[in-house]
Amino acid sequence: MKTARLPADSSKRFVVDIDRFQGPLELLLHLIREQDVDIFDIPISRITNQFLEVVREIEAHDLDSAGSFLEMAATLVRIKAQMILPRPSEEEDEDPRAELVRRLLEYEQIREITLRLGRAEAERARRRSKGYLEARPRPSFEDVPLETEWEEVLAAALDVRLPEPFDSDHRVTPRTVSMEEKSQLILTSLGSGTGVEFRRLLEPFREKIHGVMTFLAGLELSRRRRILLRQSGPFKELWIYRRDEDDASDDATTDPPIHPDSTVPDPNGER
Amino acid sequence: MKPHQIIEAVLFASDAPLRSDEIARADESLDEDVVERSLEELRTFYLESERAYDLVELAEGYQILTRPEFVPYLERFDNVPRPSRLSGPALEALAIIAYRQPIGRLEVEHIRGVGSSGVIRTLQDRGLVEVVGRSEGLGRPLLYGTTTRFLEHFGFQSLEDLPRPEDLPVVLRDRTAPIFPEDEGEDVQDQ
Amino acid sequence: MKPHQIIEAVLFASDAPLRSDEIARADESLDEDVVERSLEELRTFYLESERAYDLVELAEGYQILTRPEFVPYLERFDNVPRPSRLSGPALEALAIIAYRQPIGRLEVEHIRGVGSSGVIRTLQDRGLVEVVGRSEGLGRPLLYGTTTRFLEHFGFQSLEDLPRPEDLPVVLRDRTAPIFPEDEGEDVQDQ
Repeated sequence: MKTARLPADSSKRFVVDIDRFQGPLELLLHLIREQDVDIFDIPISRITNQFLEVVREIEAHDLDSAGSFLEMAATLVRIKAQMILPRPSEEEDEDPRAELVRRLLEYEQIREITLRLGRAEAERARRRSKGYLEARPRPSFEDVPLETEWEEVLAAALDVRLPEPFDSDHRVTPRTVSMEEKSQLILTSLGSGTGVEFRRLLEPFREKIHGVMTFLAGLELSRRRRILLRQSGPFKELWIYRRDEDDASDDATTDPPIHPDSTVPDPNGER
Repeated sequence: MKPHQIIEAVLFASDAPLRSDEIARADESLDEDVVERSLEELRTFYLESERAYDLVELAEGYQILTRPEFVPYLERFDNVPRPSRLSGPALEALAIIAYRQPIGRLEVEHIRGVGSSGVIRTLQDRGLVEVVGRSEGLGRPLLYGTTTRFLEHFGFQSLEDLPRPEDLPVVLRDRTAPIFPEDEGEDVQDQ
Repeated sequence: MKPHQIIEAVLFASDAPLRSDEIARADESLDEDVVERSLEELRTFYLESERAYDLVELAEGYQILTRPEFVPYLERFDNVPRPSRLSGPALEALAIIAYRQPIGRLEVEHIRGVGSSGVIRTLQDRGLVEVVGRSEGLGRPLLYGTTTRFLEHFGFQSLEDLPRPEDLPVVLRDRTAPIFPEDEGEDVQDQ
């Protein structure tokens, strides 16, 4: 506790607990009320001296709030000077202390209201709402009640299926691409028209494996005489044509040779 | 379901005060009159059967709260830091805002005689005070007012419950000039 | 203060179930026998006076809860926080964790066939699932289990109460059933 010894007058000294004061108004009010001074007729010289005394202590303690106390000190000194100066016309000009008195009274009223609010707060704190007490510490979770019922969890449990055990090949490739699938793709694509570009069968897919498997499927279908593969030259577009069941037997020799350089067309290759 | 049961269920589940028109939304069979009558029934029942809680009028609504005399038992369970009481400075700034709302920060600071942006922030964080507009003056400073949570926190039914200046000690009353001048807030940012 | 009043105050203010030994901490005049007797009194009183709430025993404790038949009224209410439901994936993951705990994320993912870190996080946020330890395996992955809140929410006293019907998949019904085809459960965190 920081204290300041005040020279109230030569005979009277008292101690002020600096920490008690939130601000200069509270200190000023304390000095006035403590000494039973008439607030409407403040002995400005004496009060100013006492105030400055305390402010020196506050500065010495380097309090954060020293600034606002210094500001008030300046105001007091100014009022003190105005009191000494002769006032030009007594009737019109306000007492230099008037504004300070107004502020002090307003502040005193706020202090009273603050006290009452504090009491109301304490009284209200004696009542607790439902769920106020968190008896056991627990992790924080969303403050929204959960509506899910056990039947739903159980239903989910009953639906759980372990995936089929699979062979090691499948472990390497997360999504498998089969030749059957690709043969189907080729035949479906040929379904309506007569020919289709090999490249177009790869368009929906990214991985190289699709190119490889589609090509192998094409070779297989060609071997089984279901389709014809045609390419006009090296690195040229590979075309797939449907082969009708009727001419399946006689047409083998007309198949153009597949260019050796085009074994596995790169789906990402040039267009 | 009887009206008082529906109302009890709703009040029991809510962690904030509810107005009677809000309560009435719980079912078509309810209107504000029925709600008010049933609330009275409930209040009487809680009192007569000596429940540990009662029905309290609060923040323009109703809430079921434990009776004050049971607080010592509850405090034994408070192992989680309780929402602490407001500090002196915060309470002081709040008193000013409550009486002078809407009010700007500079005016609060002028009345208190000290800087107040920290305490106002604290009051906002605790949901007791909120920005309610802007002053017309230079720089259009923010204006603050109190919230419903403020009423709840202090156990007031409405702002009417705040202690009135005429109820304050005599020494403060024998003033001719109004303590709270009727300014329009235009000079909020003065000095 | 009568014991049942003190107990009522404590249960009313608590948002978690309390065991009778915990309740007894509220006052020297209480011991577990007194508490149990008073709880019985309260339960009977709530039933006979047709309160909208009930004294419920769950998750190793007692709690005052709104009776289920009043839930529709609460749902109509904005101020009462709107309950949310778990998604299908979250339900599935919760079911797996509930039956196979303690269980690592990779095992959950293997059973479900899809990545599950998101749903596990959701279940953690909702307080239904928590980290209960670490596996001995490579990288010492975290193991998950259900919480007290899980028991509370679904109204189970303990994990022993989880139903294990005949048609429950073997991998859930039998906690030792292998999850990965070839392993013994030790190299759970492989690849």
